[in-house]
Amino acid sequence: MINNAFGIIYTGDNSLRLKDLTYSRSVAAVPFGGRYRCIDFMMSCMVNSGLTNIGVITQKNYHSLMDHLGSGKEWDLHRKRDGLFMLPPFVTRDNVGLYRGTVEALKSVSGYIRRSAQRYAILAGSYTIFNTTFCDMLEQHVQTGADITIMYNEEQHFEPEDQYEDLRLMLDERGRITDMEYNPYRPGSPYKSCDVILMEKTLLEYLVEEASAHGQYQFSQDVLMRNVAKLKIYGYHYTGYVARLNSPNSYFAANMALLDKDVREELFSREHPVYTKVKDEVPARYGPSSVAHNSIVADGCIIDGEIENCVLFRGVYVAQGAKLKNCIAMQGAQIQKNCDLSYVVLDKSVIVKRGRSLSGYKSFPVLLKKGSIV
Amino acid sequence: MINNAFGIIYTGDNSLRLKDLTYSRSVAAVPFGGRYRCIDFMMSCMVNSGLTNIGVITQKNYHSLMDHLGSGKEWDLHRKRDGLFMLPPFVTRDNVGLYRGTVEALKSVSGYIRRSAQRYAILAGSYTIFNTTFCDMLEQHVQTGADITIMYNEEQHFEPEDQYEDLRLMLDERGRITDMEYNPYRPGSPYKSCDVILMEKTLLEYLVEEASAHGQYQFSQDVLMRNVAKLKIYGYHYTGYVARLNSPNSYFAANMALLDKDVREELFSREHPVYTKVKDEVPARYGPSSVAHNSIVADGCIIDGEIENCVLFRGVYVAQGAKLKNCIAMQGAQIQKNCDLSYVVLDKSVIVKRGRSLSGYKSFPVLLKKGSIV
Amino acid sequence: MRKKQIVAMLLAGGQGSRLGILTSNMAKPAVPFGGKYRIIDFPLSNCVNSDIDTVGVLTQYEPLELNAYIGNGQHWDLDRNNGGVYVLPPYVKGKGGQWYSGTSNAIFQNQMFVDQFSPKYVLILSGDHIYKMDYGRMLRHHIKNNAGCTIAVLEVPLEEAHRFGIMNCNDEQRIISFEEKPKEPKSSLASMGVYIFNWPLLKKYMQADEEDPASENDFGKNIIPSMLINGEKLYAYPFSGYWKDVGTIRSLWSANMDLLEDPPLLDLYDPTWHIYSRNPVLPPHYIASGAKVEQSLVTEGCEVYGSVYHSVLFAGAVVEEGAQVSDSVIMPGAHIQKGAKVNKAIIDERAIIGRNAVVGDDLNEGVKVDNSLTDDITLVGSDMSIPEFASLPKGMVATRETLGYLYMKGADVRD
Amino acid sequence: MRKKQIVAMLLAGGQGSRLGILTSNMAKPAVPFGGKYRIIDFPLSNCVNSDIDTVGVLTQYEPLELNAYIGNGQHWDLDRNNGGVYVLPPYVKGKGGQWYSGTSNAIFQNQMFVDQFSPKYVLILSGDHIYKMDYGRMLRHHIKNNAGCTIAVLEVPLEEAHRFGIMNCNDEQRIISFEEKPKEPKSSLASMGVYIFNWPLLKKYMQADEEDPASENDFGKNIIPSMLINGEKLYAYPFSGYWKDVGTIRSLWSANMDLLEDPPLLDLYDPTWHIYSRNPVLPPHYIASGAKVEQSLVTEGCEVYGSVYHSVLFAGAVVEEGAQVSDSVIMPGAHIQKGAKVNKAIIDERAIIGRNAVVGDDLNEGVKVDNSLTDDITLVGSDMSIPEFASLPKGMVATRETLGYLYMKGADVRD
Repeated sequence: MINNAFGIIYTGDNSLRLKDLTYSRSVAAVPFGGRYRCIDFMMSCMVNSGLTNIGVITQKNYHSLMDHLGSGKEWDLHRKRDGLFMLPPFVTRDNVGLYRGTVEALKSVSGYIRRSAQRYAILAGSYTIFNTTFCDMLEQHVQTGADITIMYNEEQHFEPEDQYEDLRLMLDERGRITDMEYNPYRPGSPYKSCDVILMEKTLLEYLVEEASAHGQYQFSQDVLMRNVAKLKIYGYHYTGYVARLNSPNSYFAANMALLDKDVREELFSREHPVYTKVKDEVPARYGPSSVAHNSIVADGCIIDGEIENCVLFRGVYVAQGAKLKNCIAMQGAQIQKNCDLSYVVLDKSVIVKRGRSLSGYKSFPVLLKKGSIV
Repeated sequence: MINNAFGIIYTGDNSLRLKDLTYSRSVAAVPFGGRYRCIDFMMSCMVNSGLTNIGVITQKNYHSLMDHLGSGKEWDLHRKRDGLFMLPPFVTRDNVGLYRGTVEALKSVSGYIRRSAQRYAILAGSYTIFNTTFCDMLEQHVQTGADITIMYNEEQHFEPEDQYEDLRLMLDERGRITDMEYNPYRPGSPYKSCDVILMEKTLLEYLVEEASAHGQYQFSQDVLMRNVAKLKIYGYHYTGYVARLNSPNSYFAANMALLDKDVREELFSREHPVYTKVKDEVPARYGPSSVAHNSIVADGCIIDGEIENCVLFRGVYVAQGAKLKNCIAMQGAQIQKNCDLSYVVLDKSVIVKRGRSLSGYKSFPVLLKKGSIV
Repeated sequence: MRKKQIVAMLLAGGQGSRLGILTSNMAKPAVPFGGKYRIIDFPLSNCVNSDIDTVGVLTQYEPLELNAYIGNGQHWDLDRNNGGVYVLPPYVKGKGGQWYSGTSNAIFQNQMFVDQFSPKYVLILSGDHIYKMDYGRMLRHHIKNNAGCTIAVLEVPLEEAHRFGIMNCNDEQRIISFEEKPKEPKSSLASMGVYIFNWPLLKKYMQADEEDPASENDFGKNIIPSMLINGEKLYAYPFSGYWKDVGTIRSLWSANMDLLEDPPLLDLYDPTWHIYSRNPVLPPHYIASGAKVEQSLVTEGCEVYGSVYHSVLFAGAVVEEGAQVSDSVIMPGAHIQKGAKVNKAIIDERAIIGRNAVVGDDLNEGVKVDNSLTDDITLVGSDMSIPEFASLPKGMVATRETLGYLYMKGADVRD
Repeated sequence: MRKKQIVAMLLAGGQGSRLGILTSNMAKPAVPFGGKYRIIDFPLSNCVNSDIDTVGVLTQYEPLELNAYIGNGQHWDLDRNNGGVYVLPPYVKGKGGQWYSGTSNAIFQNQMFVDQFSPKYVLILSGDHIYKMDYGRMLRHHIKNNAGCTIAVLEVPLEEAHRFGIMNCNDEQRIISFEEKPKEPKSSLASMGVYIFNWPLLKKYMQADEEDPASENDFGKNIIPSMLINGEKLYAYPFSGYWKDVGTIRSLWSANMDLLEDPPLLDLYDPTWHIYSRNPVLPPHYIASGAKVEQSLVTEGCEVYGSVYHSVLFAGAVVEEGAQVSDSVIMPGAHIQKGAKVNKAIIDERAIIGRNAVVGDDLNEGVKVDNSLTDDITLVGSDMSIPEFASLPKGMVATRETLGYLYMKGADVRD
């Protein structure tokens, strides 16, 4: 357990990438895996590592996120001493509340960083999903005497259209990073940053001051890449499962990957529970003629029809005669009698009326916007 | 105790009236009375009336407010069922988060209103300060069979420069409102709305729909005044102490009024405690040579110098030899040795360096902006 | 402490011996029910939903389990600044302290707790009933009647009336007489074990009752009758919804099955009447490709590869490929291995049913089963491990001991 | 329950008879201290600030007061999802239950509570000391030494050593011998009553100790000595900050006065080491035009119209016009009426000192005062009302009874 680090989660605004899923919410607040929001994974990793001081940097559209995290109760972070800190942009009459980059965001929360009593800072994004603790990473950081340690995983597969904040690392045989590429046209390395960066708090403060004094706002390019020679930056190789929610396609694929037992076991490890907001839903109810295959179903669902290869969030209703295949249905979606849906993503509270058929492709799932009635 | 009403507090944006006090906070979050924020009074009135479901409508600059109210713990409103609901504007890529008027704000939270299970709604603003319960008002509302009841008090004194949301009521002998004036040039009545309006939830929903369908956004003018003949609108006469924070002058005067025992007893009645965020401060400490007269002092202060007719918020430090007369010093203000201040309002964390003298007038107190160093 | 209008006292009771091995390690109110609840969630949620925010839970049994389950009360919204939920075991005082000798003695011993809140009324509840009830309405009824005590009553079939406290009322619902478990019931109005008393009045009667050495210090047997004798105003409050005493294996099983009716006999979906519970931190459940699930409740952390018919699966239950579960209640963390068959059974927490074992099998010759507690329902105890190919006959209670008996019978255990 | 590395057990003790009437209605840890705290706030805040989030509070006394004060623990940040603070009175079990017979018996009786969290270490604390200490550092010391038990020690003046448990250590701070309240102390290293034990080891020794009928079941008298005899590794952990046992009237008074030193002997302003407490909901205090306040602590809800010198005023205390308070501790809600004089006194909660009365007056002839508990400090009990013009001599303990004695002496009460 780590007791000398605090966490900062940046819920940046890559909202355009996920299209209508992020019309009124940040990526961090996008529903994932039947009962979670993306940020639950990073929050749980940190809490399971022993961190009790976590700051969440938000952009202007942070209402869903605030609603979801609340006082941090579910993560045991409702504390007077440390705990969960929502760090919204400093909105004044003159400032609309959007950051130009992570450095600016970090600069704006320098008060929070200064007040944090822990020695190390763990900086993380919110669009990368995995389940681990950072204990080994910190140990390696101390052992190697690194200034900065970046968590990475190996990914051979490359889809240019999913490329977003793609930081590639070149490492020497001892794990030290010798070079980096940001969103390279043709990646020169399979080692991709997992968007978790560890360093001493004082170094973080210095680097942020330094960069913002020079009008530099991008953490990857302006802070990490510029300092690759000057500072000892090491990679920490994470070998577990990693999903990145960069595009509607990767969002769809990452949810569907949960139907794989190995992925499920990695992400929902009993050792490292994933905490999320509790809704006090009733257990899911299967009707007398229901058919369910290869699906993930959350509490509060009522399944009277057929589902196959689906991820159903809390409180989804599948009426008799309705068929869902390869679909993701978010909280409170209603699929009425005799509908036939395939490769559809239903956002929260979508209603599909009696007998409608909708069908997308694996590579192009249909996305129904929050609250829409079809 | 009322168990069939919910409350909505509108933390509107009359920020320009209070000048630098509201540069980065709404009026509701302005510090008042040594350890409170304005909204504490309305929140406490509602909670002491028995309400357990309170929605706070915020505008874009709601960070201080959120920070202050937190999960509602101090008001015992951290509940799964009902409780405190922060209702920020629906910020999307296309919407910056400012309302054109109360009606628009109410319209935007119609989901919250619909879900509230209670029969009556109590609508309130946040710049009016008093301490009471709404039990008698509801009783009168039921007894008179009114559609709407507006709380008012009598005020003979009129300062045109303090005029803001000044709704004057003309009443018949039975208390029914026959006419209203909004910000009149010469008020025709001493009866001034206290910005607390009671009606059935269904009527509220109807009136909000109706007004917004016609593109009308002002609650006082477009909803109340237009319906004065059609609906039975009654006044409820509140005879207790009322302060309105309309201008820097009225803010200064309302704080100073607390030095009056009667005002203190009305606002800090033991029967109706005023709840606020707890800071776990140390008791105030008076040094060996301190002199204190006619002042209100919060915990965490250290008084080594002299104070007279002052309101000191939590954690203010008055060094030896410093003299404060007719001053308001907010949380964490530091007045160093041998300063001499008179008619000064020090916002949070202001530092006045050794030996400085500053002096305003009763009608024009000097305002030192949050964090400034003089 | 701020004054409260009403304080609830929940008699969580003792080990509940009629539930047999299900309560060998936990107090009755902590027994799982309905897929993700525990019995005590129902009275606690009723309190919260009725705007009663101060609850004392009186337990005879070691208080740790309940303390651990209830925690600071946040799961039921009972982590209040003033009030909230408190577990109250009998504590040692003066010369040694004593067990609660009866229901009213339990309240008597905790008078100081109630007095802290100086309530006008006190609500007495039992910890082994499943129902949804608005105690607020009952309180208004009590106040309107200007009653000294109000007892919630339910119409029961006359042939079952002998199991309950039975009331006779006049036309205004005022109680004329009350008999605890009468042999020849005169009416079918049964007490639900839910009482509202005027607190000062109750204190008076409890005091007098404590001074009577012959008394059993029981509400039904002593307090209520003596109030009636003294001409106090006692009223009945008729209740008509779903109500089930889950104090026996059979009733616990059938109350679970009631949830599978269409529509369910007890509506858990009412958004104005949430049933709160301590939620396990588990992912959504997974239904595999070859699985069949019909007319069942399945909750978080379950994995179903086999078939589940007309059953209730609790958090983290696993049904492997080829396994068949029907008409059963599978408690948290229980594991039904490949090819096993479970029929009309209650499988307690973390029990493992080995491959191809049969639970609820027809009775083989030569095997005697004590089914006095279970009827034809088979019960497998918590943390039990039923071996591969074992056959547990209908009505059996499988514990380490009884299983030993079957082993000794040799061939009867394995097909 | 998730595993915890360490669980704290706070011995909140009994009535604390050395504090006399101050504890006649409340357990010692609930006695007010320092203007807005209660004694128990210090060990609880130390726990939280040391990242220990699981605390059992063992009380011999009726648990209601402590339960009501501690509530769900939120004021100390101890309303944790897993862990938190629990009040543990001795509860009835098996055949009747028993009082805690000694400090180690109290822990022994609550073994099950600790075992829930399967901790490696257990921290034992007392509930009547005022100090700020990082138990985390002590734990690291314990782990580094690979100790079985670590005892926090403090250098005391040799002439006072006989009041403490005294240790002899070797150069590595390993404890060679331990004597509880020795007549001829061999060192001046006193135990602070703060122990860290390896939990499995402690369980072993507690079990053995319970089986010894001659044992007093006390850590200092039995457990520690028998560990030493058996050659376990016991280490001392030297502490050097402010520490005060506030178990007597004199020490309670002087610990309050210590806060008025410049700089205060105990720093309450450290932002990394907040002392948490249940905050009263009261407005800021008011100092009137004619008032004088020097070298004093004044907190929320106070009103000062008179003079206050070198004193501590608790929440809601009122000093009227012309009244003079000096070198005194005025507990919550106490009221000093016009012209009254209070000198070197402790005025307990809600007591009223009538107009022109004098508390802490010089002794009149013919009046005998039992000052065995108080020295020359005058003590006025809670809710007492001292009549106008009364004169309470130095060292008196004013209760209804002692005041009656003064009344009988006639003229001695009124000047």
